[in-house]
Parts: sequence; structure tokens; C-alpha cells
Amino acid sequence: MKEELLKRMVKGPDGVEFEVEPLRDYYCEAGPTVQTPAYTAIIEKLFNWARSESIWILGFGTGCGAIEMRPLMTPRFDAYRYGIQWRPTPRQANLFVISGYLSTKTLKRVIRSYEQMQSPKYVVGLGSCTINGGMYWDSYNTIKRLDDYLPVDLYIAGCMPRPEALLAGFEDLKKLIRAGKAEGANQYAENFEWYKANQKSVIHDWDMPDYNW
Amino acid sequence: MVMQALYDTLKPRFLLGEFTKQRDDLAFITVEAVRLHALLRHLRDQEGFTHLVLLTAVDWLEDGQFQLTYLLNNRAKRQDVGLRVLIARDNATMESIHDLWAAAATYQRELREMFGIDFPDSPRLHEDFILEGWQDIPPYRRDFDTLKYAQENYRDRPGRETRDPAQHMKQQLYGED
Amino acid sequence: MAYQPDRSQYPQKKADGTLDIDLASGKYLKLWQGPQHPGITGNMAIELTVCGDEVVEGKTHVGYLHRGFEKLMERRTFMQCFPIVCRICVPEPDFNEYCYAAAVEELAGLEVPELAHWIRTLILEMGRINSYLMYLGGQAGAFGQGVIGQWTTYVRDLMLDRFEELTGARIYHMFIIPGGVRDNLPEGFAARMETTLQEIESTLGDVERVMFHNAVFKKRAVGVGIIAPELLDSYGITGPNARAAGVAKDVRKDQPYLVYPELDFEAVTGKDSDIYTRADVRRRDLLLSIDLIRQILVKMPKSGAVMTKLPNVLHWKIPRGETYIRGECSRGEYGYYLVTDGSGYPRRVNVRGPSYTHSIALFERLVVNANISDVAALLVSLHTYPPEIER
Amino acid sequence: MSIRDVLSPFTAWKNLFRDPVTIADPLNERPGAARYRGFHKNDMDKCIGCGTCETICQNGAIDMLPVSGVPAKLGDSGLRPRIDYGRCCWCALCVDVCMTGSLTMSNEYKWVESNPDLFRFTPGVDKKHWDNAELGYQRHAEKHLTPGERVEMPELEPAARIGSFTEIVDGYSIEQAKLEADRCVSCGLCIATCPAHMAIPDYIKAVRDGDYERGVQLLYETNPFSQVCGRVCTHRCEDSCAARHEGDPIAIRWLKRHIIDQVPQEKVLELIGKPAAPTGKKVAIIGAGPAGLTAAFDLARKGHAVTVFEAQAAAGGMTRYGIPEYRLPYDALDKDIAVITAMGVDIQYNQRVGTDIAMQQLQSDYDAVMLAIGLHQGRSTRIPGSDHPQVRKAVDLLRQITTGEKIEAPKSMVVIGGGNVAMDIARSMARLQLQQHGEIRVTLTALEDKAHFLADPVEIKESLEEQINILDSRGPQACVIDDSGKLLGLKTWKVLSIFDAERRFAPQYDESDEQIHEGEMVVEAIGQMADVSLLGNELTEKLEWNRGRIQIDSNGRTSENWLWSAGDCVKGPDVINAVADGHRVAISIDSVFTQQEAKS
Amino acid sequence: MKIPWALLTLFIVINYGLLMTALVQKIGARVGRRHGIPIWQNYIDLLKNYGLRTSITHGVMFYLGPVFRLSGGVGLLLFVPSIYGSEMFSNFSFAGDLILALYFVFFGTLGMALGAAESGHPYAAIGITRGLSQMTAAELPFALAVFAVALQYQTLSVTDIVAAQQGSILNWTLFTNPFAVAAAMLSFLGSMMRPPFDVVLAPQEVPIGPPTEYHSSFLALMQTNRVLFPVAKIVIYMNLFFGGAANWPVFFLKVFLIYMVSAFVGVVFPRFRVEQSIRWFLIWAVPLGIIAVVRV
Repeated sequence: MKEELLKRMVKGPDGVEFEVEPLRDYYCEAGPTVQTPAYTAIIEKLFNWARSESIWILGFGTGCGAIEMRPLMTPRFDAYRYGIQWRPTPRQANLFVISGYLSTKTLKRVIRSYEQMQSPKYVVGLGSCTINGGMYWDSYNTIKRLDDYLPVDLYIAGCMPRPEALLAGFEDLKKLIRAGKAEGANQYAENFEWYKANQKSVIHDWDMPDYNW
Repeated sequence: MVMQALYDTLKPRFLLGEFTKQRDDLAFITVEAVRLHALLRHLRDQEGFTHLVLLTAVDWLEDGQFQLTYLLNNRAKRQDVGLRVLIARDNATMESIHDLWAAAATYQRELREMFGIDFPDSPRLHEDFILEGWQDIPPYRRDFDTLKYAQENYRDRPGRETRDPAQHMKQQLYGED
Repeated sequence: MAYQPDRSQYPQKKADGTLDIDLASGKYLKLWQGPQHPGITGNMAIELTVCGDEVVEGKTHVGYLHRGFEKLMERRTFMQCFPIVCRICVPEPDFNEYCYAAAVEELAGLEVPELAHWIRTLILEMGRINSYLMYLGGQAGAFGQGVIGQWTTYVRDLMLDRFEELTGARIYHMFIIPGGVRDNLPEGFAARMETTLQEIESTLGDVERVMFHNAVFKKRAVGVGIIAPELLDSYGITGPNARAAGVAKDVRKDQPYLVYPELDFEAVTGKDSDIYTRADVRRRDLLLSIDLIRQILVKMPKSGAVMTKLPNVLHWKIPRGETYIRGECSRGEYGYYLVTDGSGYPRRVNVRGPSYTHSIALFERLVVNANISDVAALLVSLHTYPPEIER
Repeated sequence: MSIRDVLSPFTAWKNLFRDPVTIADPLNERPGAARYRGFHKNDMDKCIGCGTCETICQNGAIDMLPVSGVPAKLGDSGLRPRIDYGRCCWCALCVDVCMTGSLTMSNEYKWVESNPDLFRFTPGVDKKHWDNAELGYQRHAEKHLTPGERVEMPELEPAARIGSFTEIVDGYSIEQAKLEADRCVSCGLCIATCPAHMAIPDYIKAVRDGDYERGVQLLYETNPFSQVCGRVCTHRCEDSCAARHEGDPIAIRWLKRHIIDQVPQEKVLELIGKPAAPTGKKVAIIGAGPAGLTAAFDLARKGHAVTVFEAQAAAGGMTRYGIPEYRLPYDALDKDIAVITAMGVDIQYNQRVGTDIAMQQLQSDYDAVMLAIGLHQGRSTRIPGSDHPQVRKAVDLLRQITTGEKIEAPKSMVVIGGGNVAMDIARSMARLQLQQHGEIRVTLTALEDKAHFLADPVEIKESLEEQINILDSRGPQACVIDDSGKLLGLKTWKVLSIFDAERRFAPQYDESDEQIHEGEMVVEAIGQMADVSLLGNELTEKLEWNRGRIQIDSNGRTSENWLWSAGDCVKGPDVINAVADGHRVAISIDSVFTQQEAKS
Repeated sequence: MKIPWALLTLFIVINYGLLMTALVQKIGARVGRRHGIPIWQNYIDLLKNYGLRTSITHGVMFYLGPVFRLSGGVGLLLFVPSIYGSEMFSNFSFAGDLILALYFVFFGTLGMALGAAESGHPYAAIGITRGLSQMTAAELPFALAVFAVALQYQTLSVTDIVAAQQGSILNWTLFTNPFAVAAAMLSFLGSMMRPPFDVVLAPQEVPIGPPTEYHSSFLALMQTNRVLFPVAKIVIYMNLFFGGAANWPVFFLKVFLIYMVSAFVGVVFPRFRVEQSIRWFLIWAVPLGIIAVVRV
């Protein structure tokens, strides 16, 4: 574990010493809970429609596929007209596009970013690498199955998928959201122990709290 | 030809080993580890090989040796020379050259992490570079089996099976296995 | 009246040369930019220690994209390595294909047909244009001028259409195969390419007017992030980063490969070595690439074999040897060091990506005393593609 | 900073008055380019399931799996590639390497699923909407990844070879063999096709590696007749070779010969090793042909005492007495036999069972008896005049040539038959004609048309080169004999069809197209049969028969539990089949012995 | 009786703001050669953010930040008359409303500062320090301009200032006191969070500054404010410098045009560093403001 995460005494600018325990002090200690639809069916439907028509993607290019996000957000394909925008902070994003392979080092950051997103949140896996390891199936540093570590709503085939395929994927995602079937966040909360065990089995220096929200 | 001449002049002074001409503008020379630093300095300051193109290692597991390759470029004369240094694989250690080329420190960090070669005094040598929390033997060593590691650590999606055409045919056509 | 920051709070150097930074003192703030950070070029991170608005120490963290290519290639046959190499650098994958193919051909003793050389050069120049277009958008974007990125990404997409019809893929072309290239140009390619080039030129005109002749851009970019010429050798600096410092370092001229000896051009240089000059050198280099493509399409043979006869690639063995192949990619010197041992698999492949030195050693040096606002732009101006660092 | 730098950026606003460049309907408006490497297609009719795509795929994305409705058959493993789009990288190496060109790519690229397990599919079997896409990546017209042309086998020119019985084929040099072996894709389709299931890809790999000793070991695992099979095998393996589809099949037979050519005889013996300790069991084998000697070799290595009874003065059976020397030199054959006898096999020459020694005696003296008598009696056409003394059987003539009897070659002759034996006798007689008369006048008439000749295409090609006059679709009707009793030739009619609707032999002729082929001699080469008189009446009665041949089970055992039979006499003529039979019988006999041991 | 009318004003302005900002985004997108978001996209985004199921809090101030910000916007709007001469839409304007308005302009930012600081994110902290310093520098010329206008018309009532500009277009402050308007417009550029003065949000540097940690309904509140506050601010500009609006159509048009000024500059320029922008205001805008005051 990194030194700055250990429990220790520090001296403030004013000269007063105090104890900090970063993992307890800075982070939440409550586990995730299942968030059932809070409203009557018709309102939930309206919200689902709004969620489907306003998809904010987290601007985190985890792998190769990120390069096709740029054409997507620019004149040629202009995803904005479909209600798709990007957000630089996970707090405001609803959709996490895992753009291909994940090294264990990135996986750690991806988990943190994912957990900081607000429910309902969605994950789309791009390309072979997220499905079954892709061309890095024998690499010591990349995971093979994304759904072992995060709940995934959709996969788009390709290496890497073109912007058109991404748009097709987003259209499908919208249908899922509207049908109320994109409940990955709840799935994550329900099987939290299982996901954590999987994550910890591949991230060898687990120096972060279990709850990152 | 020019490379050969350079080799011939430097050979007695630095006790150079084998000379391999790969192209007109590229040759490899084997050097003893202890003479490398002086030779590099000479090549950089006197012979115009000012650009360190790369520094990397090759694992000759069978011989119990690491080959370190220092590739230098002389832009004015349009020549490259690769210096091969063979060092023992066990407790591999090599003199650092970050004092000659600042960028070499990065290469040396990578070699320490990926091959387990130590470069004493090289800056930030022991910080994690590419890997994070790596517990196995350094991955670029030949005796590290990446496929085995991947199979042990990352689950495959089940449902895959395959048949060998020859075996399958024998079975189908002759009922043999 | 240049702004003089108050340096009294600065950390002292310790005996081993590192800075004595006591975070608990509250004088310094540790800032992570990345890997989830829009200002970072791709998936990497920089760890900044700042004092006020000024960076006192910066460290580049890489490895988020590490897939272990060099290891994976050791367990793939020579032909099986061909599809995987291009993944080492996403925005300009063709240099991997070329360097790898040329290294294999040299060690296996294969002669590549003339036409294949021309098509390879064409593809490399097309890739360079794409890479520079992405860079221009990124550089303007790092300063908050999003509209440039919109335009350049659009024309880059037009070039991707040309790539698609020529190679059969948009991003990972997998076209420069050991032994030659996969196919000849499609029918009518030159005409469509000319239309695309004209569109790119017209967009570049707009870019020049809006980005380069822009008071605010100049204010931000001129005199910032200067690379002193004496650093070039020590830090292994190549490509536009070196050329902007006035040194005409260009592999295409210095050690010409493919058909560059038959093309008529001069290396593009600048002299101020700041962010603005680097951007300008790249813009002019882009125009040069357009010119080179026009020359290639005129001078190249129109028909002929595109590939040499290969042995059975399923069990292709190459005798023991080692070689290094380099090319001038949009970021600088790209090279492959290939060692074979007589078996059917490479013994060792080492990829020299220019970002390796630019974005770690050099960046860590340049970022000291930079303003936080300039960090992203500085990193972009070195033209960093992280996957080629960690591979 | 100039005023220009302040104003110039505003020129960007001109775009407000230009149309956006956005694609209106990117989901439907954008088909992939003509060369686009999209999702896979597979032509089920072309695919042979060789698995080369699986071999080259660096992602391990391809599995070879059986598909309902596609049975395994010769030259088609019945497997089809299933692609995992959780692995694929669309590099199209599988398309480039595909041996038949069946695997291609469409220009379709959109596929979205919630369930990741659905991304595995068998192109061509699992119906997809892009199965009929016209555009998409195809292999370049010149196949690049595997060489398609066979290395030419150096051989004697027709002019040089016709005058003697010297072997025609020289054999590959090491360089040539390596190049030829390099072409093999190691798919193994040939293994099941070979009756003896020889480890063909493995020994070809041994050639590639230059490891001939391992090659010899591999050969002897399944076949003690490497010299013979390396020359005259019917090489059905080459018919199922995957390389055949886009070029020449691998010269498997020549590579086998090349291996055995490279290793000296003593080394071969050393590599095979010594037989096991004696078991005390005795086996009698009737007939020293490939089947008998293969079984003898196997049994002897297991330590059983084997005695072979051979009616002729030399071993080899049909390989010696049926195949001309220019195709299989006797010393090559002798080398194979020497290896077998070195295992302790005792061959009793000139011992005709039934005449010199009785069957009953073998039954009582030995623990097991194997009958491998081959097919040494020629069949007759039974056309009018076929009882004339100058109407001869091919097998008899060939045997006479081998034993060195003096044969008066006729000035002109006609051969009836279109198989390999017909070619052999025609070419042998042609050589004799040239030696005795200085010119060749041999006519060969076959029932089949050229496209359906039973003989090996190489044989036909070489026969033509050697000036044999080959006539197809001719049905023999009568041997023309003049009043003085002298044979003038053969009368034939044009054949319209050979088989009837039920595939029964019922030739139809065009009687108007009649020809008389001149010949002082007519040789019938239309098939052989076994001489089973040695069995004696009692045994013949007891045995079960099947269409004129002794009934055997899959292990080669007859209805009598002490008697096994194998080779041409039960399976029809084919060296490699005989070898395979020999192995099977040897295994069967050995396992019976083991059971007996276990009981006692 | 004012409250229902004030709520109606609020309703109209919020809807107008949602549509107008979307329209300006679309215009900006056209410069980038694309179509951009659908015109109703802001409504959907707002609805979605209110409809998110979870939210994380970092403390009381984190809650109050957006509330302060929105109340700053609402207050600014409601203490300045929207439609000149209309009893219904004159809101809560009173004699000294100009001073109150100036206070409200700053109020939201201060609230935001407290909330963002509570979120504990270093980027939020950096963003807000930048925001406050730049804001201060940008408000200075505006304050000078307002001072000049107040001096010119000898009143602190916005309604009176509008009244003084009626009659002819040449009566607008724009023509009667161009230096004040120039100084104010430069300040306006600085307060609109658009390039070259958007270093506060700068996604490439401090993604995205103060609102980094805000999400769900907090963010929705801030979004509401982001459509409301600029309009409210522009209403002041319109009233002070551009003759106010006598009816809703004129109101819509003038607000749109003034808003477009910031977009017109913002789309084509990169951003200044914070100390560059402060210096820029001091060098270019403040002297204009001083001239304006001096001239009066």
C-alpha cells in the first residue's frame, strides 16, 4: 500500500498535529444499495425516456476504441443530435464506454470511476477485448471478460467498432433504457461481493477503499 | 566499409568483440561490460554518435545471459552502431549511463522492471514504471509464460471447444479414436 | 512586466537530488491529471506537485495501456505478429506495420516489389496527415479552442475514407504485410484522393486563419514550453520537436527509406522551439505530406506485383540475426529492433516510439515551473501517444 | 500581436452559412468499402474443414466444430470454423490463408448484443443478414501466404528412359524436399484418407526440420514398406490434400521416399530397435507380400516367432511380380524386406501351401495362421477368341518379366484395360519392343473415357510420352483371328455408357463405331483374382464367403478362429491398403495371444 | 399580487433560457460544421438529472452551493424589471435595485465557492480560486460602467435608467456613453464563462472546475441557474445600455443578441490563463470604465 494511504500523524500548516487515516477519513463506508424505481410507473417511464435521450458519456478513453469517439462527437457523425454528449467527470456521466482492452492498472481506475458515477449508469463494452480478451487473450496484463468486474449492458463487435456501429449500439442502449432493462447499477449492488472478489483477484495492489462514492 | 574502419581503430583501445555488419549503415559490435561506459563516451564525444536511439535487452535464457543493446546514431554520417553487452543473467547488474544521456534513465527503469536488471544509481529506478503491484518474475524474461499467467489469472468465457480435423475424420470415418 | 512568481515557498533540493516536498505542510498540492482527464492525450497520467499556480515537480505515469506486445510477439509466428503490431500506436498505426515488415524482410532476405514501396510510402504519408490533423485539433483543444478539432477531425475522417477504400479498414489498416502490401490501389483512387487533399488544404487555410493568426493562441503558445537545442541529444528528441528547435532532423532526409530518395522535398524546420513553433512546424509538415502524396500518385508505377512470394507462413523460420529499422513518423523517429534466433518466432522485438523519451524524461523536465494551465498544452505540444511508450 | 490576429479568427463564422457536413443517416447510409474487412462469410460448398484458419489465427478466435448435415468424407473433415468475436481482430489472415477461398469477409460491421455469449458463430451455418453481401474483403488473386506450386520432381526424359527398365524418378534433393515440405499446412486431412493412417504431417515436418531419423521412426510406426510406398503408393492422401484446391497437392509420396533415401540402411535398423523378448507364440503367414510381411514385421517385433511361406523365389508379392522395375527397382524392395527379416522373420521361399505343405499342418503347428496370398490370377474378358495362345494375361507377363524369362515381344500388340496394370504391361512391353524391334507399336484400349480412367494420371501422361497409343471408350468385342489361326488384332466398339441406372456393370455400345486394332498379341489387363485352391475343399466349405472373397471381420479374422486373412485377396489391389490390413491383423493376433495368456 | 407575476416571469425566462442556450449551442455547432443538439435537449438533460436515483453529498455547504447559486440567479432576475412599462413584469424593482443587482451578480459565485470548496476536490478548489479572481477583475470594469451610468442618469433605479433611454435608439446608453458600454461589454465577455475567459471550467486543465463533484439534482439546479442567470444578467445590460425592452418579443431578441456577443467571440478563441485574463481586464477594460466615469 502506498505510504500516503497509511494511517499516520500529520502536522497541519498551523502547527497542530492530527491523525489521518485516509481510507476511513476520505471515503464513504456504506456499501451500495439497490435503487428500485422510486416513482409510479408513468413517471418512471418518463424518466427512462429522458435517461435514454440524454446519454452523457464519461470522457475516459481506456483503450484503442477511444479514437473512434472523436469522429463520433464531431461533424461527420455528430452524436450530439442523438442526445449523446461527453462529460469530463464521472459524477455527471451516465454511460461508461469501455473502449477495448483493460490493463489491470486501468481496471483499477475504471472501477473507481464507475463507482463514482450516479445510478442509473450504463456500461458499453467495445470490441472483442471486452467480450473474451480479444487479441490480448494471452497477455499477462489485460483482463479477458469485462463482465467479471463490472455489469455490462451492451457489447459492440468490432476491432475497433466504427462510429456507425457505436451509434447503432447507442440506439440499442436507448431501447434497453426505455424498456427499463438497463439496471447494471442494481446488478452491481446486488452482486457486490462477487464483483469485489473478482476485482481484487486481478488487482494485486488493492490500495483503495472498497466503496468509492 | 566506414564502419569496419571505425571498428578497426577502436578495437585495440576498447578490446572490442565480434563485429557484425547488418547493412551499410548499421553494424553491431560486442563489447565487454566494463568498457562500455568509456566506449559510449568516446563514440558520443569523438565520433559523432550523439543520439541514443534505444537501449534494450535480449534474454538468452539458454546461455544464461542478457544481451543489452545500446543503439547509437550518427546523424551527420548517417550511421548506426549497436553495442552488444552480454551480462550474466543471475543478479544482472549494469552500469548506468544516465549521466551520458538523461533519457537513458527511463530505459533503465523499464529494463529493471521488465527484465530485473539492476542499474545502480539510476534515478527513480525502483519506482513502478509500467506495471503496478507486479508479484511474478519480470515479465519480459523468457522463463515467464504469459499464456499460463493469463489463464491462471483471467477467466476465459466458457463454451469454447475445438476438434482436430485429423482425429475427427478418423473417428467419423473409421470409428477410431 | 513579466509575471514573477513568489518562489520563497519553493521546496529545497535534498542530498540525492530529489525535492524535499512535505505535502502535510500545506504549501504544496498534489494534483493528478489522468488517466481519467480530458486534457491528457490518451490514457496516461501526470502527477503534479504544485505550489500556487506553478508546478514544482511533475512525474509521468504510464502503463495504463500496457499489453505486453513485445512479450506477445515472442509467442507468435512472424506472420501472426503482423496483425498485432499496428495496435501499438492507434492514431498512426502504419509505422508499426512498415517497420516490422521491413525488419522481417531484411532478416529473411526478401525483396519487395517496386510498386509495394510506393504504396507503402503513400500509406505512411496518409497516416502522417491523419496524425497531424489530430494533433492540431488537440493542440487547439488544449487551449480551449474546440472548433479546430471539429474541422480537423472532419477532414481526418475524409482521409479515413480513403484508407478504408484502399486498405479495407478505418483505423487498423493491416495492409503493409511482410513481403509487400496486400493490394494495389483501387480504381479511381487518385482522383478521390485529390478531392480529399483539396478539402484538407482548404481546412488548413481556415486553421491557419483561426488558430495560428489568433491573438489569444499566440499569447498562450509563443514563448511557452521552450526546448533548448542543447537538450536534443541528451533527451533523444527527434521529429518535429527537434525540427522546431532548428535542427533538420528528419529520417526521410537523413537516412532515406522506401521511395523518399525519389521524392522532391526539404525538411521543415522552425527556430523558436516553443509550443507555437512546434504547432507551426507540424502544420507545414502536413502541407509537405500533401505535396508528397501528389508526387507519389504521379510518379508511382500503375501496375505490377504488390507482394513477393513468401514461404509457407504457417511455419516460417528466419535465420539468426538482429536489425533495426527506423522511419520518420509524425512524432519523430519510430523504430523496430528485431532479433531472430532461427526459430519460427521473433526472439525479441523492441519498439522505439518517439513519445518514450519526449513524454517522460523531456516532459518531466519541461513541466517544472510551468503554469498548471499550460501543462496539458505542453504535453500535447510534444505530441504524445501513450501506447507507444508502454506498448 | 497585430490587429489581424484579433480579426482573423472571426473568419470561422463563415461556416455558419455553409451546410453542415454531417451524415444524415449514418446507420444506413454508410456501407463498408468494397474491400472492407467486415464480418465473416463461409462458402459451405467450398470449405473442407482443414483448420488452416484456426492455425494462423493469432487470437485463438477460431474453433473447428462438426456441423450437422456436413459429414466427414475424404478430403473434407466435416468440421467448420466457428469464430469467436470476443477474440477476432479482423486481420483477415484466415481469409488470406484459406486453402479453398471459401472464407471471405462481408462489408457489414454493425453487431450489438447484450449477451456476450452470442458473439460466437459459424459463418455459413448460422444464417446472418450479411451472408449474401456482395462487397467485402476477398483474398488477393495471387495467393500469397502458402506456395501453391509443387516442386518439380526430376525424372528421366522419355527418350532416355524408354530404352531400359532403369528407374524413372530421381527423388528430391534435400533443397527440393525442404521447399516441397514447406508447402504443407499440416491440416491432417490426409491422415484419415491413408488406409494406414500414416503420420503424414509429422513426417513432412521432419523433412522441413531436416530431422530424417525422426522421419524414419514416424514412417516405421505405421508402415514397414517405405521404399515401396515412397514410389508406388496410390497416394490417395494427395487427393484429399488441402493444397490441391488452389494449386498442386503436396508430393507426399515423394517426401516419404525422400526421408528413407536420406537414411542409410544400418541407421534404419538401429532406429527401429530390437524386437521384444520371445513370447513362445508361433504364427504362420502365407504369402510374403506387403500384407503378410507387414503383419510379420509387427508380430516379430512383439516377440512372436513368425514363419512366412512364399510360393515364389523372392519376397514382395505383387510389388515385385506385378510392378515393373522402372517404377520400383528391386533393390529398393529388397531393402524393405531386409529390415523385416532383420526382425527375425523367417521367410520360406518356394513353399507353396497346398502343394508343398498342407493347410491342416499349419493349423496344427502354429498358434495362428494368416492368409495373404494376393491376387495373382488374371481375369479374362471371355470375348470370342480370348482363348488364343497369343491372348495373354497381364499379371502372367509381368511375373515372367520379373523372373527374367525370355519374352518374345510382338511387333505390335493391344492391351485391354485402363488401370495401372494395363499401363504397366503396355509400358513394359514397349520397352521390350524397342529393345527387340527398335520401334514401339502398343495400343491400349479402355472402357472408360479419358476423364474416368482408373490409372494414375501420371501413368497416363508417362505412357503417352512413351508413345503408347491410348484409346478411350472402346469396348472389346472379339479377338480377330485369321483363317490360319494367326492373331490379327482386337475388334472394339465405341462405349456409350458403362453402368446402368442402378450403377451395375452393363456397358452400352455404339455398334456402328467399330474398329480393329492391329496386334500380334492381345493382353488382357482387366483385373485379377485370388487363387484360393490352397485352402482345400474342406476348409473352403467351412469358411464364410462374400462375393467370391473370404469373409473377414474388421480385424481381418475369418470365420475360423485360427485363420486371419488380409491384403489384396480380401480387399482388392492396393499396396497401402495391404499394409494397413497387415497391421490390423497383427494387432488382432497379438490381442488374441494376450487374452490367451491372461486366461492361462 | 406581484408574486404570481414574478413566478410567471421566472417561468418564461427559464423556458426561454433553455431554448435560447440550446439555439446558441446549435449556432456554435454550425461553426464547427455540424448540427449540434436538438433544440429541446436542455429540457431532457434537466429532466434526466432530476431523475437520477442516487446522489452523494459532501456536507451542508455542498447542498447549499447550488441553492445559493440559483437564488443568486432568481434574485438578480426578480429585482430588475424585465419588461419596461409593464406593471406585471416589472418584478420587485425598486429605487435602489441597481445596487442590489450588482450584489446578486456576485452572490451566486460566492455560494458556489463555498459549495465547491466543501466538495473537497482539488480541481474544484483551483477552479473556484480562478473563478473568484477572474470574476473580481471582470466585475471591476462593470462596476465602473454602472457607476458611470448611474452618474449619467443620476439614479440608482433601473426602471428610471430604462426610462431615460426611451424615445429613440440614439438615446440608448450605447450611444450616449459608448465607453461605459464598451467597458461593460468586455466585462460581460469575462463573466459568461466562454473563451477566452473560461479558464474556470477549462475541461483540459481542471475538469471542470467548481462543478466537478456536482451531479444529479444538484447539477440540475445548477443547470437551471445556468440558463436563468445569464438571461437575468443580460436583462441588466439590456436595461442599462440597450434601452430595455417594452414587450416580450423585443426582450427575447435583445437578450439573444447580447448573448450572442459572447458566443461570437467565444467560439473562435482559445482561453487565457487566469493571470493573463486579469491583466487583460486591467489593461483594456478598466481604463475604458475609468474614461466613462471621467467623461460623465
